[in-house]
Amino acid sequence: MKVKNKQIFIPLAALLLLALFNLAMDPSFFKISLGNNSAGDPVLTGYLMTILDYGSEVAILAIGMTLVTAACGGQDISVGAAVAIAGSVILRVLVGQGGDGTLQAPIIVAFLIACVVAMLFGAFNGVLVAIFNIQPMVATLILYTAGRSIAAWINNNELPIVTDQTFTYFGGFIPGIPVPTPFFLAVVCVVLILLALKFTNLGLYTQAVGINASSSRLNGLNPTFIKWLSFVILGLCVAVVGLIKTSRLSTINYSVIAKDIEMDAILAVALGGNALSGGKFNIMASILGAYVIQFLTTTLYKFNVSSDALPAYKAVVVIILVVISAPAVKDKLAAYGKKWKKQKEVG
Amino acid sequence: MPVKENAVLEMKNIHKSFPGVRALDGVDFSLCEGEIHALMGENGAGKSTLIKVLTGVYEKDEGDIFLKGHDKAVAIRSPQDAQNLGISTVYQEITLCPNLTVAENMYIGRGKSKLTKWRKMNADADRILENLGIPAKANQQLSDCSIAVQQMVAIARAVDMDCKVLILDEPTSSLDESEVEKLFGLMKDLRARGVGIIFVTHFLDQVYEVCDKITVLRDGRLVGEYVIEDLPRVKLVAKMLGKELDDMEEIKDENQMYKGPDERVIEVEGLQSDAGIKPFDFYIKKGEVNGFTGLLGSGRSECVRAIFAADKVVAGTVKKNGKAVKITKPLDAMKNGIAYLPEDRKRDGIVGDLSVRDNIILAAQVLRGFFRPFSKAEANKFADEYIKLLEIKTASADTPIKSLSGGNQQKVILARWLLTHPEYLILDEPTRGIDIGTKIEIQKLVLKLASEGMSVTFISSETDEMLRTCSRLVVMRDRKVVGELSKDELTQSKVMETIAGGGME
Amino acid sequence: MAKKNTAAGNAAAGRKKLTESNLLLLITVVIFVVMYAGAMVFLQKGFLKPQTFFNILNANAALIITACGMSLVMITGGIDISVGGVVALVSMCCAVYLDYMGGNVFVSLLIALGIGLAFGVVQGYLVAYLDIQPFIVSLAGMFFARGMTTIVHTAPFNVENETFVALKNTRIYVPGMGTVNKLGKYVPAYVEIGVIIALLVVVVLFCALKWTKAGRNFYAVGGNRQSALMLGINVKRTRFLAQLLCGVLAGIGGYVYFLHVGSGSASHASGMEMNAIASSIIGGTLLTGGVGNIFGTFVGVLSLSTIQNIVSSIGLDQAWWTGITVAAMLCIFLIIQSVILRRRQ
Amino acid sequence: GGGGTETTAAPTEAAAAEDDATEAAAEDDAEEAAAPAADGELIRVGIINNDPNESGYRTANDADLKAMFTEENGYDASFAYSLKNDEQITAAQKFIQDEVDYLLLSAADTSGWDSVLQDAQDAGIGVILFDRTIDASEDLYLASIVSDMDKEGETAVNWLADQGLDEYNIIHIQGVMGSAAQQGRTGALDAKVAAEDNWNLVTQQTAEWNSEKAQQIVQSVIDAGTEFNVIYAENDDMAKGAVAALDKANISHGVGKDVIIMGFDCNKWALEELLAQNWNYDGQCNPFQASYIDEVIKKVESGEEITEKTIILEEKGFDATTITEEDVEKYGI
Ligand SMILES: Nc1ncnc2c1ncn2[C@@H]1O[C@H](COP(=O)(O)OP(=O)(O)OP(=O)(O)O)[C@@H](O)[C@H]1O
Ligand SMILES: Nc1ncnc2c1ncn2[C@@H]1O[C@H](COP(=O)(O)OP(=O)(O)OP(=O)(O)O)[C@@H](O)[C@H]1O
Ligand SMILES: [Mg+2]
Ligand SMILES: [Mg+2]
Repeated sequence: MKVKNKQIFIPLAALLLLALFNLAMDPSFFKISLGNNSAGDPVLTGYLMTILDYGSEVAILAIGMTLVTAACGGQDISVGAAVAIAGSVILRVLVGQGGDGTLQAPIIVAFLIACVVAMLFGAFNGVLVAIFNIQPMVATLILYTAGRSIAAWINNNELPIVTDQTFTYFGGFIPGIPVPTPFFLAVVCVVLILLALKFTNLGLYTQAVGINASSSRLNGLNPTFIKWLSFVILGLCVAVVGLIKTSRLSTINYSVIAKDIEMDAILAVALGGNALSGGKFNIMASILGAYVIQFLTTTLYKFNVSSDALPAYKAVVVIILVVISAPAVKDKLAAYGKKWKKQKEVG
Repeated sequence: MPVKENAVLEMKNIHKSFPGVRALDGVDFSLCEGEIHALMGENGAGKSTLIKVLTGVYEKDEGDIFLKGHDKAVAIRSPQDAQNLGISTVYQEITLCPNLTVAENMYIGRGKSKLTKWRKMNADADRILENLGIPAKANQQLSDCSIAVQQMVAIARAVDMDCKVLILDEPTSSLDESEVEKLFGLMKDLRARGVGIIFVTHFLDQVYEVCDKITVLRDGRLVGEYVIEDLPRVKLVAKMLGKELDDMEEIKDENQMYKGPDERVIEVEGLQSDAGIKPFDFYIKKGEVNGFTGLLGSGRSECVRAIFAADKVVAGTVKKNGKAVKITKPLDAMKNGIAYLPEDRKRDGIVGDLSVRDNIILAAQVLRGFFRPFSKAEANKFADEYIKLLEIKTASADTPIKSLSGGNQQKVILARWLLTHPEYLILDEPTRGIDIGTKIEIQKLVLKLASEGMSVTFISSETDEMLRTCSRLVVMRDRKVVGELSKDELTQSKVMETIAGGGME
Repeated sequence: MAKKNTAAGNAAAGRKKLTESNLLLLITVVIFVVMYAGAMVFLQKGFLKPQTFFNILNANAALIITACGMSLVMITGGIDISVGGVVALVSMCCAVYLDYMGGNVFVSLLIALGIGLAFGVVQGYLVAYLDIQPFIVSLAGMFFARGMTTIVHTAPFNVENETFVALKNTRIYVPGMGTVNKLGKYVPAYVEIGVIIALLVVVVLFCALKWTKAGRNFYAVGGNRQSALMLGINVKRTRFLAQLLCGVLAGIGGYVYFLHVGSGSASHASGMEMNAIASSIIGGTLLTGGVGNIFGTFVGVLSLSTIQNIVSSIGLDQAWWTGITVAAMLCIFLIIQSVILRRRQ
Repeated sequence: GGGGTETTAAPTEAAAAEDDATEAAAEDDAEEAAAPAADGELIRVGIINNDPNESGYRTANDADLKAMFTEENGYDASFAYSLKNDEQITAAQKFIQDEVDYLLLSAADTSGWDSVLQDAQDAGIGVILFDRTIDASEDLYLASIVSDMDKEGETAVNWLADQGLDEYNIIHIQGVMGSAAQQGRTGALDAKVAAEDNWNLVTQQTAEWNSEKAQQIVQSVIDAGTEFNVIYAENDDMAKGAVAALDKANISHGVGKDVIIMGFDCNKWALEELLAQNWNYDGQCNPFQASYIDEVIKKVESGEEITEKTIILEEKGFDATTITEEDVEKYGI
């Protein structure tokens, strides 16, 4: 229990730090105003809402990424490409080939098909990792290389646009609810995974396999299956993000959609204090980590940092955060503290 | 400069705490030139910690270390420092690099030369290996060697170093008798050359065979230092445990044997796994304790692993209570009431970063099913119950198991399997690395469980331990079952004879 | 009995003589040779010309160098995904220095080394002495390098410094390897200066890893960090050294890249870190550490770009086939590797 | 194979050039070896392009090239796609070794091409640039068929100036830094902002042709509460992202509304937005270069002089108030 609390403390502290910084620089950062969007529905706007909105994509991916990391001791770098595939599938089912943008199928059907496809690709990664014992980062390099091409292939390189209004709800607002839908979807995913962790042994099994696959096997677990399963779950997360991403603009651009999102997802896991070498994990910490990243991005945008120079600032903050939370640093500080105390006593 | 005369090493007032545990509490220790000094104590007494403090693996909280030839207390911050100061060590868990060759493992991290001269190194290593009769080649990858060979390589490395202090932390736990003899020969040679040797073991016989002095630790505190002649066995044990050990000779009591119907719980025929044992037949009756005996590497572990389907089973049938059952993976075996405590604790047993609690409930939880996790309260109850029952020394049930001492880790794994309430319990070297007191406790426990109707297979490298507990022994040689002993045949000499291949067949 | 045991042990030793590193290297070399020979037989076209092979070298000299650095850290069980960013930053800084600040070529080389060194030192310190996960450290390193590149200068531009251009256009002709082109002109095969540097790096590192104590320490630390510590190896320093070398090699690689393209651009070497990792792995280095071979990495780079060359030579008609085919070949490669490794165990 | 004689599918000018080709070849023996079309063989072209799914523009461009360089038209074409300059250079080297007759190139980066092109020239391979210029000596290529990005920018900025606003508070969303399109379109706006007092840049950020990033950038400006009345996005995709952010915040845009929306490329869907008066302006960027390239090749094959090295495509800008259905059909890509 103690350890867990400690772990979640890191992203929380980071959030607090960022919040304080913004408060000091410009308190209007926290202003949230209720307005109407162009369809006339009430929406909340403000930086905080933007953070909830955009942070949710990474947060959802961080759920699956945490499980994969815990079970396999490695990361999936193909999620961005897989999001492109899922999005492409959704559009393909929704408007068909060469369609005029009107819905050819219910959105839910498109989404479910995307789920299946994304889980299949997750399963493919899972097979490479769990059965062929290829290290995750390398195994997923394959889909990373092929994913965006496959996405383009699915739609025959066309860039279909959905004209239907309801489709924009998933990346925007549902009429009458002023909170961004991506945040809702993230909440749903988080609740689902927390329920799964509470009412099944997913957590225990994943950790056991991640820490010691050999002894897990002798305890009746099937490490292969559990590793594979983590990738399939990640596939599901990918499909949800695919829906959000395509819905935001009602279209897709295969080569840039969800670009580099894998790095943010991995970063979220790490900022959550989870070991990237697998084993014990804390999903909530990862999710908070995701919002920390978005908080940071939004803050930087606010200060009008040029968007292509933004990574440099992000890097500095990330390094500061991980250095502060590194056990070695804590130990050293503690040791200095002791020495200092001693000196004081002596003196 | 050490205070004592002709002491090569002196440790004064050593303190070391881990979160929640005071592992060492003001321990003094001194080692003289040309002596073999046994460091004794229960599991978790702090022996390994003392050694790791000495060799710079852990930073000590307090205390000083003096070495001969140094005026002031020496600062040892890393094993490298220790090595440079002439302290060479064989740690409790084998600490070699599996991806390197045998020769490299013997020479890496030593010497001044900046280059690796492969040919010379391999030749040197081969010579040492041959001298010590270690069945390995210098250019072989270490991970291709058996545990015993790896242990010998670690010893060969330590011994080959030109050292003033040699530390051996339970080096004999995975060696067979002839290898132990060889090791003792070496130790005596080194003693003659004036090397001070610290020797940690739980085998009392070995202590009395080679040691000159004994230092006893209990619960991280120093109990005392004794000359071997002054401390007979019984007294030593009492010092270690802090109480008299009741009757360690005769624990097998005919009257307490299981009296139920005479049925065969598990019966296998022509069983064979891909680990390379010949097909074998085997049965065990309800309430029976039997054992597999044989030399190291004779295939005892492979046999029981095949029964548990820990290795891939390629042929044979298994019957449970007379009915044929299909066991193709460990879960099948568990569902059929079989439990297996593996011999390689670190690799196959513990789940290092998980808490003691999770490690205890793991198997029971898997049996109960994916969708039915134990509640927190239940898990705590089980954990507390077994921590108490087996007297597991841990700061709390939340402590990660990897920070427990070796023996206590073993107890946790045992607790794990007891919690599944198996009908048939397989214990592969359950007492390896376990202190004498606990050893007896475990033996007693095994017999008690058997008397309640559990069938137990007990594998141990110590024949007398087997004789004390088992009512039937299966003898193995060259990965084949070569005989079976029971009743009157259960004597040390008869067993030896059979193992060597003189007797039956 | 004892005798028999020894005999069996020896037999086992004989059978399994290849260490993991060597086995993986063998697989890579065999697959590469088969692949290239296959391309020569079935695709012909340019593959019959030696220059095609030398072009692979020319285009990948920088990748070879950075991949070697990557292999070093991977052997110690780390990873460094900042190398692509460092390459871009080096090119940009050198370009700006040469063109806008009228600098000289020698100093620009020092700048490249300095940047690599700086990244190596900082990342090495964070990884080795503060024990922060290398992936995160180098991810931040990558972000930082990429961001800095655009801060230094946004738009790409060609460098016109004369000495530099002369150096960049220097061709080292390979004797006896030319071909007659369709104009009837004899064109001697050539390599660029970068290739010589790359080959030097490969040879030096190969020897260093094989024959120096420090090199072997890399393997020990990667194999089992705890054990390495107990064996008396200075684990922290070894890890630091690996990360440092990787940074420096990324700096050198950056300069070689810069020599090859002759321009500074924020988009230079994008994705190079992934190519470096993939090459290392194809070459038989394991991400888990302790296993790997620099020569394998060299062959890995060649394999990867041969795959790309084959794909572009097949003349696939749709853009998406490029990505898919490269991925498929990578997949086959990895599966073959995995199956053979499994067979061995 | 079809061969060069079946020229029905080729544009008429090209067919005329073909006739000349036979004569020219007869006259000029030295040229014969290098003119495979003359003896009925296919002309081998290596085409290096950016990934077609980069944008609608690129998709149209790729489709156009594919339709032109077919066997029926006398070509044997190999394609290589990449958004990365170094991969493109590698592909070019490969094509040179494969001894294609022509290398058609749309470079990802303007820089870094001179030595490759030198190689191509040494190997007797004609290089034709399309869509994007590069930073290299003119002697190294036969022709370059490009859009005049500077002019595109100027047209757009002039249009904006004609709107006669009191104050121009502009959100400027740039393409990938360093691409010719970005440089041209940014240059014009920057010059104007520098020159006029009432033109201000609220923010100037690159969204790298990426609509999501554009959305985030605009979102951030909205969150900050800064006033603005123009969004100048350097392509349609980014304009779309910007508009999505406006819609969320209920900021009206289009003809006669609060914010002027400007885009480039003339995607069909973008022109439809114009038609619906949701956007105000879209600058054309003509992706149809294939017929011009074909013409150049035919000319070279027939030994003709290439008179103008740089062919600049005709391009217009569309205003929402004047655009017609026909325009959408005709110019939409
Ligand atoms: N790394 C660690 N972190 C936390 N606690 C530890 C750690 N190492 C040892 N301990 C604790 O210190 C105490 C002493 O352990 P130590 O390993 O020294 O025992 P030991 O005498 O060697 O026992 P054994 O005979 O079982 O090997 C134990 O209670 C153990 O739980
Ligand atoms: N003849 C042999 N040649 C090579 N390796 C052998 C040989 N015999 C045994 N081994 C190896 O020695 C190890 C020990 O074998 P096994 O576990 O069957 O022995 P055991 O009888 O259980 O003895 P223990 O458990 O005391 O080590 C195994 O890894 C096995 O592969
Ligand atoms: Mg110990
Ligand atoms: Mg055994």
